[in-house]
Amino acid sequence: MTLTPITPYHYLVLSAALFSIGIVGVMVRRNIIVILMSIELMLNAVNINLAAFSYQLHNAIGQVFAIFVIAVAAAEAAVGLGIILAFYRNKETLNVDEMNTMRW
Amino acid sequence: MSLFDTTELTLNMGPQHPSTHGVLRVVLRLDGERVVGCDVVIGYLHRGIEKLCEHRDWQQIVLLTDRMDYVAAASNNLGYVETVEKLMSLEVPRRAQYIRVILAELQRVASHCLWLGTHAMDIGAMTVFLYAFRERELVLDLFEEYCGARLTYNAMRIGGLPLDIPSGWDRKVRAFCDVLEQKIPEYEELLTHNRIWRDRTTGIGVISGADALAIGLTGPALRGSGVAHDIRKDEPYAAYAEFDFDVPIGTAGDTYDRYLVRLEEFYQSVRIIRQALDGLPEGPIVGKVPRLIKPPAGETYHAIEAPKGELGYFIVSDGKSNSPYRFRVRPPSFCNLQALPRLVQGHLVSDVVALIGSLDIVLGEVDR
Amino acid sequence: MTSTYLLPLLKIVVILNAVLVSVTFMTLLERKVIAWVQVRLGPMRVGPYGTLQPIADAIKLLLKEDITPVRADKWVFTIAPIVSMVPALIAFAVIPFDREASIFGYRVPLFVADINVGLLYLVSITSIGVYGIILAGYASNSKFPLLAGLRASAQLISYEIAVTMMLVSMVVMSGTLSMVGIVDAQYNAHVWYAFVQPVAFVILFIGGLAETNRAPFDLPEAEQELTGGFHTEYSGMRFALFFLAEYANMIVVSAVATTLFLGGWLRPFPNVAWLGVLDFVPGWIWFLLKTFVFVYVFLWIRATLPRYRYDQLMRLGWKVLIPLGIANLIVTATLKVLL
Amino acid sequence: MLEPLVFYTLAAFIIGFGVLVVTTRNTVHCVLFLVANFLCVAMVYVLLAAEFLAIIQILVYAGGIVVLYLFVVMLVNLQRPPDAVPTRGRQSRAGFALAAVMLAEISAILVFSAARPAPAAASALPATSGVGNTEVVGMLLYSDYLVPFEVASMLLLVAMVGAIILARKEA
Repeated sequence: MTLTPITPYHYLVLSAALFSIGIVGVMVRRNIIVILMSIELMLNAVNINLAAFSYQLHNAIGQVFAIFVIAVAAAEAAVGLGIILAFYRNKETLNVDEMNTMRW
Repeated sequence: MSLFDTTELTLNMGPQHPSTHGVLRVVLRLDGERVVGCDVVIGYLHRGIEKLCEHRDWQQIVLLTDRMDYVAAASNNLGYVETVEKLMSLEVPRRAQYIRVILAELQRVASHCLWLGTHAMDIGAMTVFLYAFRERELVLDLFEEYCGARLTYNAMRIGGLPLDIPSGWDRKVRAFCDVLEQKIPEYEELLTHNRIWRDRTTGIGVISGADALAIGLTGPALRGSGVAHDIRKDEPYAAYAEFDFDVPIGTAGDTYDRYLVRLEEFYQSVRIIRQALDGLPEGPIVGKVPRLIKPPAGETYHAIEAPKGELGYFIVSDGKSNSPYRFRVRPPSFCNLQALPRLVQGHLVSDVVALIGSLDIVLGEVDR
Repeated sequence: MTSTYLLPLLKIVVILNAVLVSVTFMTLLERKVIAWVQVRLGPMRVGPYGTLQPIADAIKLLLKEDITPVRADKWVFTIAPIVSMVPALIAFAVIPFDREASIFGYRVPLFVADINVGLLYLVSITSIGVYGIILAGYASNSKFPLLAGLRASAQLISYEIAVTMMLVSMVVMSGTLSMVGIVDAQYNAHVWYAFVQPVAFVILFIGGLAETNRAPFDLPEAEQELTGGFHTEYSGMRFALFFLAEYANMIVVSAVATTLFLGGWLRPFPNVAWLGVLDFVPGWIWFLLKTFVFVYVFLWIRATLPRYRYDQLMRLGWKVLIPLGIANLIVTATLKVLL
Repeated sequence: MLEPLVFYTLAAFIIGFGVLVVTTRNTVHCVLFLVANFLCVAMVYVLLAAEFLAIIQILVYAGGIVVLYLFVVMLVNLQRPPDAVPTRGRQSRAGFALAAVMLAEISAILVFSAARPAPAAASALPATSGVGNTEVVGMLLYSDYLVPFEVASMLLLVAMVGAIILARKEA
């Protein structure tokens, strides 16, 4: 069996698929922690893209941006989980549908 | 963990738990790791000793008292026989009194060794445990030579003693005293001056002298709070009035002070034993005791300073039967244990085991 | 083909086996050392002076019933010991035992891989190890393991920061992330880094004690408090895996400390010519000797010190070690730029 | 020969774990699949010659962020089983549709662009060979991208303060 050599396109397809899974997770699941995790999946998809292009172009700038994405993801996780904990203390729920006090 | 708001967690410590010193059960309510409530559940070792005693004749009871505080059997014996002697107004020969003091103080050393070892083990210093047991072994050897038993001695009789000391025993006791005095500095090196040990024990389970009295603490646990209450000094029994010794007291009333008090008591016990050996009078070991022991009708309470605190016996005799009408023990462990819920309040789970160790309880005595 | 795949595979096999065997016998060593400290004999019955005790233990653990509590999360309960064991083992991939050794006439480098992010690899691997403990605490569905799991994760994460600070200091000193490169840098600097960076050395050692859950920081498995912590509900081989992981981690920390601070495979005073006789001893023996000294100190400390309390542990980590680590890093970097 | 094999295996794992993250009911298991997913992504980075990124991925994502998730999930799970029941309403249909459109769009772009000759790997850009990956990334971070780097650190500081304030008990 011979496999075609791996090109950046393969990585882009992988990243697209992962991104789509993330979208499905965000839209379908009601558990806010899972939604946050789906967002992490999407961020990872983006990172794969960045790394793939960095490899293709022989340029490390893509990796630098991936590192920035990771930093932002860390900040997002910390604040997001803080909000979840604070919310859970008051409402005893993790369901996003019940988080509607700001809705009009 | 106080960062996160969690509801209270109920944690059941024991009755099978490595550091509840037997079968104590402590139900803790925790906020994170902080204790907000504590219920002490006892009774897992209840054998009905008090009731049993009401169906044995007076000499047989000595053997049952062994089984209460089984790490300080000789002190239990002493408390009981003195109570009966008081009830019968018996005169005990001075030689017997002196030997009783020696036995009781050796017993105190053995009991404190066990306490030190387990207490240190609870806080994680495993070497001290084995060192302390090494010294306790020497005391047990001495007891074995005296009465043949290593744990439950049955070492006293109403009106005196069953046996005189074996020849050469006093020399061995003296040698042991020298050994002990050399070994205690080793413990001090491992614990007293150890930064971690001090951090773990200072400020833990602080109780003021007044509170300690109000809650009924006795023994080293009370003296750690700065109350110089020692029955050996305050209401001398046996031959204690004839010996010169100090009552060490603490200042802060925390676990560290209770530790220091008990450590100092090692030295004081050695001091008493040496004086007793030096002044050991000649003479009989049993006084004038009737063949059939039947105390006159009446009741009495008599307390001694057991290693763990005030050990009191309340005995009622109806003057007719061969056994006590009512037999009641005031065990030091039981009364000291009452302080636990109060002491652990606001401390961490790790401190709970330190405090159980610091109160020095024996469940055989708590449950009886 | 032979050199690219076979040789590394062979080395992996040898190192893994060596690690597992030495870990097994470390249990005996620990029991013996602590016994001697405590004026006891330790295991004496199995084999001469109890030397075969680990084999008896292993047989016992293998034959024991592997209990899974009814209410446990079965999959996670099974995975947790594996998750804690694997990082401990793969960490050995970057540890250089010697630059080269001649085996049957071949010159073979005595390390599996010298990757250019070796030190970071180690840090990231140890950060995975914490999962085993958290998951064990969670999956047991029991309160003592849960408390232990929370304690452990908080402890590991806090001390990891201090340790990582120290490693960064060492990277600044040597200018490389490669483990082999760091040893070479010490050779070129004519001094072991333990003497240049004593603060880093001490902090790394304390942090290492905490990260391997060893006394006096063995809170997650404090038997007297939490009845065995996160392995309360484990039995048989799964329990053994936790145990082996702990010992393997001890060896990893010792080996890393040796590499970073005691010059790895270098003999003492590698630049003093008249001590050349010491070259007679191969480098990997020096490495193992130095590692052994660390392991011994680990055991010695366990026999001597009482246990810290949870809040004191956190205070030590956050208020002493981390600020010291940051200060050390700043001073190191400043001096490096100035000199 | 080996590279495609490794890539397809990793890709299968990444997609598989991704699907499991989204579909599993038990939140703790979700978090575990997420870690597995991240580890596989880290290996993809190694394939892409981005070792430093791979290590950072493991260190920060798997060792830090996800531990935080696990912490929160465990703390929240203490009281009640996870109420992660997906409601299959209009919104979830929209979600699937959106994902499908997304996937189709990207695939289309890829197919069309693949038909054309690939850009000749922009060899004019500074080559990274000879120097380690870490050094290159480090040089870039501390020279051209110093300001974003500092902004990122400020962001982390603010996030840290914010998280502490949010998670603290009522003062």
